[in-house]
Amino acid sequence: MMEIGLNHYLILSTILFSIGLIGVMRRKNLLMLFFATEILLNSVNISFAAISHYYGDLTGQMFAFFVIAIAASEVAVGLGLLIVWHKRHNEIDLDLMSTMKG
Amino acid sequence: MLDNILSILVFFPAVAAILGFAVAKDSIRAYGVAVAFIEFALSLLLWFSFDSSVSGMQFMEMVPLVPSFGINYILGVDGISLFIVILASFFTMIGIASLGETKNVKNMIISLLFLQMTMAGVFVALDAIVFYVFWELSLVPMLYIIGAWGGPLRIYASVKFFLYTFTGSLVMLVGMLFMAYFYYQATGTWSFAFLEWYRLILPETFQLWLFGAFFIGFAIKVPMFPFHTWLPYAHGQAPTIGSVILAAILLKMGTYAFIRLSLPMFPDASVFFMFPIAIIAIIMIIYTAMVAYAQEDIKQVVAYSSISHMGVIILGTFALNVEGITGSIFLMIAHGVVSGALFLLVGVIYDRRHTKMMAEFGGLASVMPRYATIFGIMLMASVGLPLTINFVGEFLSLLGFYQQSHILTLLAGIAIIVGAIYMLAAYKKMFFGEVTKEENRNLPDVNKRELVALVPLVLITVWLGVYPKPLLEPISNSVESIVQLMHDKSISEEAKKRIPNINNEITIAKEAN
Amino acid sequence: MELLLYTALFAPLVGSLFAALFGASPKTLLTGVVTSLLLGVSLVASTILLVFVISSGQFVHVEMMTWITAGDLYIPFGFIVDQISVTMMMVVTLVSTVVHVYAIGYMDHDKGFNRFFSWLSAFVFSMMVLVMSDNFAGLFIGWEGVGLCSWGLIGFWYKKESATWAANEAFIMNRIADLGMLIGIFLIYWNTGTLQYHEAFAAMPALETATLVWIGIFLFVGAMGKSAQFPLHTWLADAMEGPTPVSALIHAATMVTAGVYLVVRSHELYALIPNVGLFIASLGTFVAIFAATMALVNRDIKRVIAYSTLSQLGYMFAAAGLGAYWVALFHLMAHAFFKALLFLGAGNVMHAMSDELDPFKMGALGKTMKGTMILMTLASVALAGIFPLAGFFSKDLILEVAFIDGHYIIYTVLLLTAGLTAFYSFRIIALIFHGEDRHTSLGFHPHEAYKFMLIAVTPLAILAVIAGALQGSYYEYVTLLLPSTEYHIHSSLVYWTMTIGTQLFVIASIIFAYKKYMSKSVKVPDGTSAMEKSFFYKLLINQYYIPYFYEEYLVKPYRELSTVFWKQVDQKIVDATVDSIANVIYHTGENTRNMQSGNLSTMLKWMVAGLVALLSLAVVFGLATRHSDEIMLILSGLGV
Amino acid sequence: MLEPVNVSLESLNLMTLAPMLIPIIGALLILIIDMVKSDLDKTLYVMISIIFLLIDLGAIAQTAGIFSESGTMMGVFDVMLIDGLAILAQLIIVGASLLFIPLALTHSRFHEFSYSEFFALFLFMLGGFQFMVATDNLILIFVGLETSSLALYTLIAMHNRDKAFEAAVKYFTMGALAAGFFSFGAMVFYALTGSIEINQIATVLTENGFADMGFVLIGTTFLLGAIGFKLSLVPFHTWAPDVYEGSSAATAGFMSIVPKIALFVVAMRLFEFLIHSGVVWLEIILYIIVVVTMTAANIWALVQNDVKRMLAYSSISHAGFVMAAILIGTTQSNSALFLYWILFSFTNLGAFSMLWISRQKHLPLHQSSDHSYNKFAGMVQTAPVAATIMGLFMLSLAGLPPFALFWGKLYMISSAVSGGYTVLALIMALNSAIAGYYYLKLIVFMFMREPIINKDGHVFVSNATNPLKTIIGFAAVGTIFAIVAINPILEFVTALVFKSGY
Repeated sequence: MMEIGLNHYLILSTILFSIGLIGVMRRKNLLMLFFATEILLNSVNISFAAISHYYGDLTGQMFAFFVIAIAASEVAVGLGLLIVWHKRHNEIDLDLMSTMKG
Repeated sequence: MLDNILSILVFFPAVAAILGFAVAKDSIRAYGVAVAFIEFALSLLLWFSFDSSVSGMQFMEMVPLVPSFGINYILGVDGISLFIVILASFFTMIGIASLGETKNVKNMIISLLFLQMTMAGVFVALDAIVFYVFWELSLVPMLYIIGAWGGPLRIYASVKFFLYTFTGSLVMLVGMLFMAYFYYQATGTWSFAFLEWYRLILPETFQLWLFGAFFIGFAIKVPMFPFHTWLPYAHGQAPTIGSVILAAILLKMGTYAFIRLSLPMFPDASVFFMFPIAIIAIIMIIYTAMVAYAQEDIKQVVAYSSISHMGVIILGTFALNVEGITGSIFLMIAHGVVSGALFLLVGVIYDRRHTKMMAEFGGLASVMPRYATIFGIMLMASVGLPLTINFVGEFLSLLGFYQQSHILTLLAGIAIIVGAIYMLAAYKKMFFGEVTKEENRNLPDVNKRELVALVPLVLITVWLGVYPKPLLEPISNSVESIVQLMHDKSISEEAKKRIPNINNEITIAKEAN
Repeated sequence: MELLLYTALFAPLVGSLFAALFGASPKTLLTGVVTSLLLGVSLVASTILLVFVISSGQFVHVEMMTWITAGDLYIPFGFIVDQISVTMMMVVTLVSTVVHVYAIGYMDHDKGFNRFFSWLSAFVFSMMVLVMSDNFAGLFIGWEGVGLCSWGLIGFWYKKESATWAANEAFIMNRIADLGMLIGIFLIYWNTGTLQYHEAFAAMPALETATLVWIGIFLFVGAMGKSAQFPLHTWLADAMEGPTPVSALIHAATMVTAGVYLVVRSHELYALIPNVGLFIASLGTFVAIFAATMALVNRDIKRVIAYSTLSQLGYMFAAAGLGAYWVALFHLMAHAFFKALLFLGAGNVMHAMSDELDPFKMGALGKTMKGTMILMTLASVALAGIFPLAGFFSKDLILEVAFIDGHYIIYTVLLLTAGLTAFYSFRIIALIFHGEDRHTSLGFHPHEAYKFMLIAVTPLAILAVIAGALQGSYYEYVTLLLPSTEYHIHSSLVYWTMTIGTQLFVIASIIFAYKKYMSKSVKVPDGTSAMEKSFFYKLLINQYYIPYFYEEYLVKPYRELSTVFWKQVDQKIVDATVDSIANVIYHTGENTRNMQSGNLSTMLKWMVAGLVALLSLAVVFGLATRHSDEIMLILSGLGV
Repeated sequence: MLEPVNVSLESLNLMTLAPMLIPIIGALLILIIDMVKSDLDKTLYVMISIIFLLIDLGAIAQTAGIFSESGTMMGVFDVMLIDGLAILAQLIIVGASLLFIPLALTHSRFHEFSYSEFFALFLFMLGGFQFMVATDNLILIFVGLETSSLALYTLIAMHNRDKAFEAAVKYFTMGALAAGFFSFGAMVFYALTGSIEINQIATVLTENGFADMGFVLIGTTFLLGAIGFKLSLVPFHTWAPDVYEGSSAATAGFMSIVPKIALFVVAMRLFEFLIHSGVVWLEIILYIIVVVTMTAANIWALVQNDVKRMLAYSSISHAGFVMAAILIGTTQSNSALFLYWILFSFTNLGAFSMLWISRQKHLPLHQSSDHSYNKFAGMVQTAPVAATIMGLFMLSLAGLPPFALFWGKLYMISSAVSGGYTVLALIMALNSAIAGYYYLKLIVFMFMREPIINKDGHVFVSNATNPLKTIIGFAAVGTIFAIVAINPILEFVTALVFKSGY
């Protein structure tokens, strides 16, 4: 039974990050898009936690905490915007959101 | 007063222009004339208090602007710039005086006054940045004048004029910054002052590059072939006054800059590029003269003829000897007077017939004899007949370059033939023959206001043609010092050979006597 | 003396300016009178100067003021009156005074009366400057000045297309020559360091021959233009479009001889380069016969006289080229008198025939215009060179010169030309004044010119007769300045045979001309007669097709090339390139602006794409580090 | 048995914290006031914010004083870092905000300003920016960045128009992505060095001589992505035009200045050491990005038909232009950056305010967008003064001497020249030439065309009130007479930059 080392965590977080990226690119639904960004941020948290454990100092975890906090507030703002948008257009499809271009 | 007469000369029109906003529309013309006249008087005062025997700068002023970056407000005038400054103020004056009926004349006059400031500034600035400031600033009023009062294509023409010259001068700016940087490396202090830069001796390769950078800026301004195509549009579209100022003064900025910057700063490069540039100049002379011959619009004829004459000026400049450079400077003034007058004359007929097509005219000599006479005189001046102002310049320029190359001068000399061809052809088309068009039958001859503008020009044309000494002397003095500087600075053997050494010539002469 | 000099010089200018004041206003006799009087003054002044120069043998030299100074170049307005210039001054002032007075009558009914006199006096002034200047630059002033005035006077009737065309042609052709002259001047300056005659010529012997040859050639090119030597001769015939007095003054007596004057003036130069001299002589000889042949058939009085002028100029150059400068000058003077006379006579005829110029349409005018007939015949005799008239002394002298110097070809050709000259001169005399009356049928009612016009020209007539007698004394004083080469044929036998032979030959051709053209059979040619069909006739009447050649192969191509340059090169190439640069930039914008689709997910994709791109670049760099040094090389090129 | 933690206040060195706290306190105060008594007039809030900004300015001046004596100083457990850059950046931030806030006092009432939250958020945002610039701790930078961004999104949204919301959403989403990049980048560096303080990172990396370059590059890439997004460098710029167009002209003007300077400082702190310690890759990348950003943005600006959008692209290109300073990375270039930005803030704020005062509350039917070029056609005839001033700002932006921005360009290009980046210098110069065209386009419309839409000039000043006029006048004067201020500014800036070792 193999030992789970730092690299595994890092790889995991990288994979998650890529998933997040793909989500960000593919999703047409605004809500889903926000989820994808959350994945991005949290994937980073994993590695932060892992690394800080590896180095044995708390800075990384502090960073992780801050990231969480920020993610939360982002969601708040994001959802706020989303709701207003939905109120006005009652749809949250990205492709319909392109009045400005060029 | 005299200590900073130059500043007054530069900023008086600007201040007057700002005050001009308050002047009522119907009396703005008088105001403009008054201001321009005072300006002209000031420039004359400058001339009278100018010491012709001194070759160096006079009435120097110096105010630090950005000492930490070596930018200072330095003004000064010598024989080279003096007369162009006077010419500028003179043309602004008669330009405003002869201004015909124009819509919102107020804006026109105000922008003319601002233009006057920039023109005066360019020619008296002795700091690269100050020079550049005025150089660029001069574009704005011109842009407005062409764009707002011009012909059908005015916007295209004005924007082309602006962007073309703007691009060129930006390259020049980079060149200036390099120059300043080299100076910084050499001395450890930043400086943009011309007189400081003169002392800097650069290795030849640097000279070549910098010369190139400056060349682009100047060549577009002059304009030299093949950068000349903005000019016909600008002239073709601009209102009379615009063309007059453009041809008389703005084009001279380029050639003046060659003499003020390129030559003394890069003597070796100047020698290196002498023949290429001479060839360009010859192309300008012959090619544009032929193009002028093909024109159907009299204004275009004059426009192209300016390019052709600028070719001679360039040639004289790159003769790199006193005769040639003096000649080219004199020719700048001469060409200013003559082409300015020609554009005014075209304006006269345009005001009457609202067309510039030569085919529309014919037989005007019998309808407007005075007009025909003045036009004839100016035409002969532009053809370079002796005892007219142009001849002195062309003669000296060609004479000067003959020392450098016989065959090229022979080619350039074709100027006097082709020039005659297109000018006489145009004159024939317009003035000779029977009056064909009905509407030409009773055109009024030149009126008082137009005479006010034209007669002085005729007088100057003849006066300076017969007695150019008062101009030639100071010019030649200053030129001698520049040529000497070039000779002393030059590194390469070639340059030493090409650029005459005045001092020892003088000594030789002394020994001879 | 100085005062006299200035009077002689500036009196015409004053006259011209005075007349110019009335330029635009209708005819006032005043202008004519005043200008003529002022010229009279100038004539008197010149005469006094002449006397002074002869008696004292000194020069009058003044320097009025500086003109151009730059660097080492110093050109003053300096004037000199020496044997050469004073001769010219006499010729100029005399002929022009006569012409002025004559013109008062001739231009009587012309609207541009005042303008005419303004131009004419202006011309005299420029001519005076030309001959009196003491340096090449001053010479050039006059040179161009006369060109300008001739432009104004040829094109005097500016409503006539042909006149204005001829004017421009004359001006431009002269400009071509002037370029040569200018180059000559430059050469002189850069080699001798001055443009003053005496200094320059003094310095010349020191220069190597090649330079001198070039100087000589270029100056002569200038001379060719003014004196209408081949191939720049076409303008002279066309210049006949101008009023006849103008032809008499400018295109016979004075301006066209400026070239000869220049060569004579720079004799010290040409003395150093005999080869060039010989070339000049040969060209002169060629032109002499070339022009004479064209005169044979021409059907325009004035053109005939113009061609004869051309051929006489050829004589002068022949003489000058062979180093007989004083002979050239002498012939110049003599020729001025009788040729002007001839022209003025022709002017009378024109008036009488209301500007009809075809002699075939005249005939038997002698009855109505006796005075004119006498004058013109006199002039023609002088021109033909019959003893004892002026032509004999001046022209035969040239023949002798050629003979003595052993240039037998030149001699023969010139001799031949003398015969031709006699023939064509009397051809027109015969056609005009004798034979059948052909004009009344054509509805012409000729009348004699004003008396005072006839009287005015008598001085010329007198001089045409007696000028020859002056030869001896003239030789005396002019050779103080010019090389005094006596021309005496050693054996008197040869001399007499030659002289008499020449005379007989000439007389023979005169008689032939009379016989041919006084006969009843002469009628207005209609292009049917065998002669008119002949090749030579066509060749000659078309002036050897030279004008045609110029028109087809020089003027037209120039015009077309100009248009090409403008439409194709300037607009389609030079300007288009500039605009295309701008357009390329602008269109790149137009085409790529869709990158900004405004769609959020596209934007996000762009961001990620950017990131990925950077990452891949990072990988590339990782690989590139292996070849780091080359990379650095490239970067240093970028200035990084 | 834990020891009692005791920290002496001196060691905290709270002075370093003061400038950020002041606006935050202000924000809280505003919220409280609103709670106590709602629907007060906006003027009150405007004045309160101005007061606090002034105090803030004072505090910064204080720190500046201390800095000039004792040099760079750390504080609050060495999280805060006050050096020249921080001071300069804060000065610009606060100064620009001082000019911006009064723009709320428009003639016609706009939705957003009636909320007190607007001002509160505004002050929070400032606090965020100040945190960003005054630390070299990645966490704090991140926090500052996000605080400010989130506040900014909301401000944009508050403009309360469809386009505004669209803009906010776009900006927000991409911002979230950027945040992801940032944190990931930070993580990588943390993994490499076990520290999240830039100078720590620098020392560690240099000690081990950039052993695992690959990872450094990856980390840099991600950070570059995040910063590039905020600085709107191509290809992370896509949000800029839309957001500028969507948000009110005033906000747009603000966005074009304040956030960017903050990010520039961060970029400077982060990239300088990398470049100087010979990460050639970064140099190349920056070179490319700078050139592309300048040129592409210019080219796109050429083809815009809405002035505001054009200005958006133009400020992108300006950002690219200034980014060159970080690439060059000499003292001269870094001070050029600040000089340029100070002058730019004048001009750009002026330009946007001109748009702002010509903003109609409701879009006329025949008008596609707020500030189409056609709207300005023939302006000189109907509103000459306004037209002249607008033209002035355009010329200044085009870098025409002697107006403000010219001197910035001059010094910047000069720094490129002295830095040995000849080609770059030329590219910069030529780009200004291209830029000339679209600034000229507006001038052409204003001065050379006949009026198309607006026959009466009132439209162009419909929003103008004395405060706005004052600000515009201020900007105009600053633009024209910049030359007199150049020398002091330059000396001040250079001194600070040099003293903080950049």
